[in-house]
Amino acid sequence: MVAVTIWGSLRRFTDGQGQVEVKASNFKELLDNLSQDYPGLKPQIERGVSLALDGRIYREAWFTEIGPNSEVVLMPYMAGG
Amino acid sequence: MRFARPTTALEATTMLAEETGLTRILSGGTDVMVQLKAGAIEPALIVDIKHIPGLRAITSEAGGFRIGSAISGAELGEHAELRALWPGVVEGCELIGSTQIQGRATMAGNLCNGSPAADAVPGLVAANAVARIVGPRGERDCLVADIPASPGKTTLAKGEFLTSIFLPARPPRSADAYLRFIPRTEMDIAVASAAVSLTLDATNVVIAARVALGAVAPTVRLVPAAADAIIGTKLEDEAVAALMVACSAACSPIDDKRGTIEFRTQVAGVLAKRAVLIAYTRAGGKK
Amino acid sequence: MALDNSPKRVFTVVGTRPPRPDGVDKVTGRALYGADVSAPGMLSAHILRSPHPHAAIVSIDASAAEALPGVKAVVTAADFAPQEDDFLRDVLDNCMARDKVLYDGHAIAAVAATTSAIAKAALKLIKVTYKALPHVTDVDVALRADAPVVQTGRSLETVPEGMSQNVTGHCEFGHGDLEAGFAKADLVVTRSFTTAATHQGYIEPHACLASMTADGKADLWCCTQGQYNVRSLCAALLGMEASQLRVTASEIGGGFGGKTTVFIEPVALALSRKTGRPVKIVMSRDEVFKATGPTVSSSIDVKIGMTKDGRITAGEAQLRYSGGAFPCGTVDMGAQAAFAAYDLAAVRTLGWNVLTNRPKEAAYRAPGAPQAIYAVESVVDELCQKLGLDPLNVRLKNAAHKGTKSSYGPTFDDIGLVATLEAAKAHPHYSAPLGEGQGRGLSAGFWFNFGGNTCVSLNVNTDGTVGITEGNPDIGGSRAAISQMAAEELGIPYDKIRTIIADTSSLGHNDVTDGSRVTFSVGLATIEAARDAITKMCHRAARIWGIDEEAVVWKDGAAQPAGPNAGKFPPMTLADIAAVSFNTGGPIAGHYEFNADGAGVSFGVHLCDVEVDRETGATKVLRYTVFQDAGKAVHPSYVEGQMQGGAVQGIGWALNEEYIYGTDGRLQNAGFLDYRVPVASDLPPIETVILEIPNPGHPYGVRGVGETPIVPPLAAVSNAVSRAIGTRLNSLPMSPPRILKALSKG
Amino acid sequence: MKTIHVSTFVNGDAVEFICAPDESLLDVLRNRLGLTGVKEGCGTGDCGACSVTLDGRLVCACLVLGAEAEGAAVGTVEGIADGDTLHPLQQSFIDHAALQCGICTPGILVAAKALLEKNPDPTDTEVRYWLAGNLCRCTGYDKIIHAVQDAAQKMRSA
Repeated sequence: MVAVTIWGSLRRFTDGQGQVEVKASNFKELLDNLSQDYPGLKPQIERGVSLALDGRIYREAWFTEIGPNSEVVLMPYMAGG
Repeated sequence: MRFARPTTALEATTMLAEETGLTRILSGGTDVMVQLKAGAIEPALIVDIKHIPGLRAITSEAGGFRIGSAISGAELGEHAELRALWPGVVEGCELIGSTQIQGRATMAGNLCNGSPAADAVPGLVAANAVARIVGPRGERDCLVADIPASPGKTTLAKGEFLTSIFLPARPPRSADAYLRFIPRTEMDIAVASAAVSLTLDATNVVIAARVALGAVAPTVRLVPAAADAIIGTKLEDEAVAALMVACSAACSPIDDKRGTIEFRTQVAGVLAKRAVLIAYTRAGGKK
Repeated sequence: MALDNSPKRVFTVVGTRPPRPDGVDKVTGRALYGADVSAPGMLSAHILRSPHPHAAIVSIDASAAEALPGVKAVVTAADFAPQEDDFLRDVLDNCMARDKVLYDGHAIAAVAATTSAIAKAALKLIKVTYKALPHVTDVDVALRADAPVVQTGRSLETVPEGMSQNVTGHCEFGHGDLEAGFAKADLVVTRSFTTAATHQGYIEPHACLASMTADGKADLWCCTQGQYNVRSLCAALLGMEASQLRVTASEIGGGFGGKTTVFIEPVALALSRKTGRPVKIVMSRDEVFKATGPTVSSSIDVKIGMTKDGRITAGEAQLRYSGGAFPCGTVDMGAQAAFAAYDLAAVRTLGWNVLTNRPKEAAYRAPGAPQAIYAVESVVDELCQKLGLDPLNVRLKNAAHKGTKSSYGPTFDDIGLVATLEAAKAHPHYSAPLGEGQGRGLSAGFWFNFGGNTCVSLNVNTDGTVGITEGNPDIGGSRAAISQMAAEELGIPYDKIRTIIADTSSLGHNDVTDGSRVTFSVGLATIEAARDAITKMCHRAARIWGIDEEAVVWKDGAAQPAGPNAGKFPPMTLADIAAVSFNTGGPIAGHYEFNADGAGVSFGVHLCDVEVDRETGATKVLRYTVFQDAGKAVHPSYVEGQMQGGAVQGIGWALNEEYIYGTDGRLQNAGFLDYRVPVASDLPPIETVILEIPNPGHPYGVRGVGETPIVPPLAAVSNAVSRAIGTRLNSLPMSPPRILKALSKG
Repeated sequence: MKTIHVSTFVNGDAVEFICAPDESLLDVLRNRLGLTGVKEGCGTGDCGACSVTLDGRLVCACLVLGAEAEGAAVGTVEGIADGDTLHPLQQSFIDHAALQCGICTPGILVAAKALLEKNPDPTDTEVRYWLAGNLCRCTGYDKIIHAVQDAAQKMRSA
């Protein structure tokens, strides 16, 4: 299980929790299991999310490995100028 | 659209008078070309007057200068004697647009474009300059101040155009100055402007003055009350304050994307104050 | 890929300032930009645009236009493929209005004709019947329950019930106990701010040339920050397969984020499809302002608490952004970036995206961050003033650093903020005396930086030179930086390398040139492609020498035996190996493709001195210094250029640039005369100080540098002006009438 | 609209073209003579990207009619280099990284050359005001000013 920090406006889809535990060893599993455990998150996940893993931001890479002690933060999918 | 390049004033005025559609004079083209590009005008005839003899000359006349209507701002600025006699008029023309615009824009064009914010015009009005106009009925002279009618409109009749502007001779200890306010340092249209022309006596007292404001009314405005406020003074603080009040009182501007009524009214007074101090110094005045 | 720091890397080419490969083309007028190409039989097209800010399209009758001699085709929204996906439908609706026009300048039809003049004349013959609808252009007005609704049914599930339908998105970030934080403060300041929408202001208007043949194959030439993105958007909008559309990016005359989407490209393709002839569209400047992306306009509330000794105890911000008539996620980035420079125990930001009848926002350099950070840095400065504290010391005291839990969630790795602040503090600018009527402002700034999908090919030519093919348009010297990194890695001179930009059919996908990603991501891929080629060259040398591949190393631009045991052979240079490549296995090439991560966030600090004319409200910027962490500056001149250019765009935003809408909902200043970007005479020299705190996510330590510099100027200038005049302005731009008004209220 | 026949000189060479009476010199140079180094940024004289010289005067080609070029001498960026030898200003712009995207560069080079012919030793302020009509959105102007001054210095000592 990894502890995933989600941003505030998604808390209404996680029973008010700012951090949720999901089973995941990589980014793909994280997204799949988050969508399954918290269906309210699915629209946002489909629109796009980024993953900050130990402070480093990943935007798409499914197979990014997540260790059990990694700091995992979900962020909106972002783009620059 | 037709393009014509007459070589005499008569030829030009005749074709302008005979054309039933919209006509435009092309000299520097810096306003006409913009209007064409924007589709704001669709003239039937454009007349390039630059090849009419005399229109591209600055000549001495009766102690003053006659400036051909196709003389560009850059050419005006390069004329040292003219600059010495009417520095404020020249600096007004030189403030129009960029170096590139200066290579083309003319004082006469700036006047005939009819903008209340035209940089060349307050200086000309303060100088009491006279425009020479040619038309189907011959030549006539007209005060520059009487040419703008309303934004974008002039009092010129069909077929008429300017061939020159005359800046008169000056008594000793005379000078002028022009200042405008723009948000940047260059490339903007004046939000408010002020020109002052004055003459001093040997004791540094202002004995004659004319003050004109731009961009604060539908046309450039001569403000006699502002001149009266400084005539007979050595620009003491109260006199300058009275000039500022008179200038602000003469303003009836609009609110638009370039400035507010409040801003224009206030800044017109400030610019008049600063311009009068410059003109005073240029005239050799010492307070 | 991690930083190569053992042994400490000594660079020979990276960090130098060679001439850019496209320099001669660009100083001689030879470089071809978007509007510079033409094709035999080409038609010219122009676009009819709505004069209404909001109206239903009742009917469009183009019969008279079609009948005009020389007119070859007219297209409307009906000529495009219907889109299911919200994102693509918005792109299409923005290119060509469907049922409603949503802003002044919204495209409604297009005409292709034998000449530009005929096409323009034909536009006037198209009869459009509109039913005018109430409009709203102000973000705060659009939030009200009784505001005209721009689009219905666009609110995401994140938006709480009961808000105006114009609210399409909502976000919240932060951590900690705000109430407890504010309770610990000696002073809490709450302020509201607004910022105007500004335009990227690239000097080159959008332009493209499309050519589609009867068999459905098409070529598109256009100025864009991303040819692959143009391909996918256009293919979707036209109902084409990507393989049938080849997009070539011309030289690009500035983008700053504004050329990351499509406007005219699908229209030119649709006209070409309909006419069977090449079609060129070049936007006028007026169209660029009216119908391409400006930034969001914003309205922001900030509350910050501080102790007497300068510790920030809590920070909160509410951000209301409008990206025009379509939903956008820019406020998410603003809300995440707002407090990023601070190490805070309690922080919360709320963001709201709001629809207005304005053009669809496009990215502009660090999108969303300048507005939010302006508001936060203004309040921090006011707190410093009120508590009598040095603003730089306060920032140092609260600065985010390695190990800080950022305001947007993740914990920071190595970041250069403290070093950047210290550099600013030590710089003579910070302690230089100020004159009467002058003020000094300071602001920190932040941007995330991104990596993204990247693909690079590197070909070793038989004469010992190297060609690199990459897929991101060179917007400010990236060909030079890419060539430098390849030269560094291969150990050959910079001038032996030529880097070109591929069309979409010549190389795999590359993300748009955005997010300050190119020097980082394309550089990384280039280094890896070079390493791939090196492996192959070492292999060839091993075969020639008859030794094991492992016994060969690449050093000083040549394959060499790894040690005395490997055998004694004179080194084979890249040229030596290339010369015999046909005999040793054929051409030698390296390639790399990946989705780059680890871009490394970026911080900058700006110092600004101004003088304000108290009688006219005019502000003169007297001195300006930019401090920024570049990780490793590959070509320092172009890094400085990014810092200077971004700073000046920010100065323009702070002082004069703004979209001005009339009560009629129409844009009043769609030109460079009244949309006032800074001119040369407005500015002092922009001094730069580059810091190099290596990014752990790049072998050379490179960080993106392009976007961060536009973030700090808004507050740096505003803080300077506020200190100069002794009263605070909370609205941008600080145009002279606004400053004079603030002074009169003083 | 009846077209007009115009005989002119462009970068020293005699050139003839026909144009519509309302066609700008900019459109003529770009579309009829293939001189696409002259850029259009605004078409209203506000950006300077189309700077050319007309009988030695610096002007915006977008504010000149093609028909006005009759008998005149037009100078564009394409005529600045001497064969394959770059003008000192061109070399200086490359050396000082005074361009990023490069779209304003042709106009700025033409304008800067006109400045140095008139004033070989300008102050920084004079350079900035002379170039105020040439917008650059990439560089913040700093490196442009350095490049012009360095070229000026080299030209003075040449």
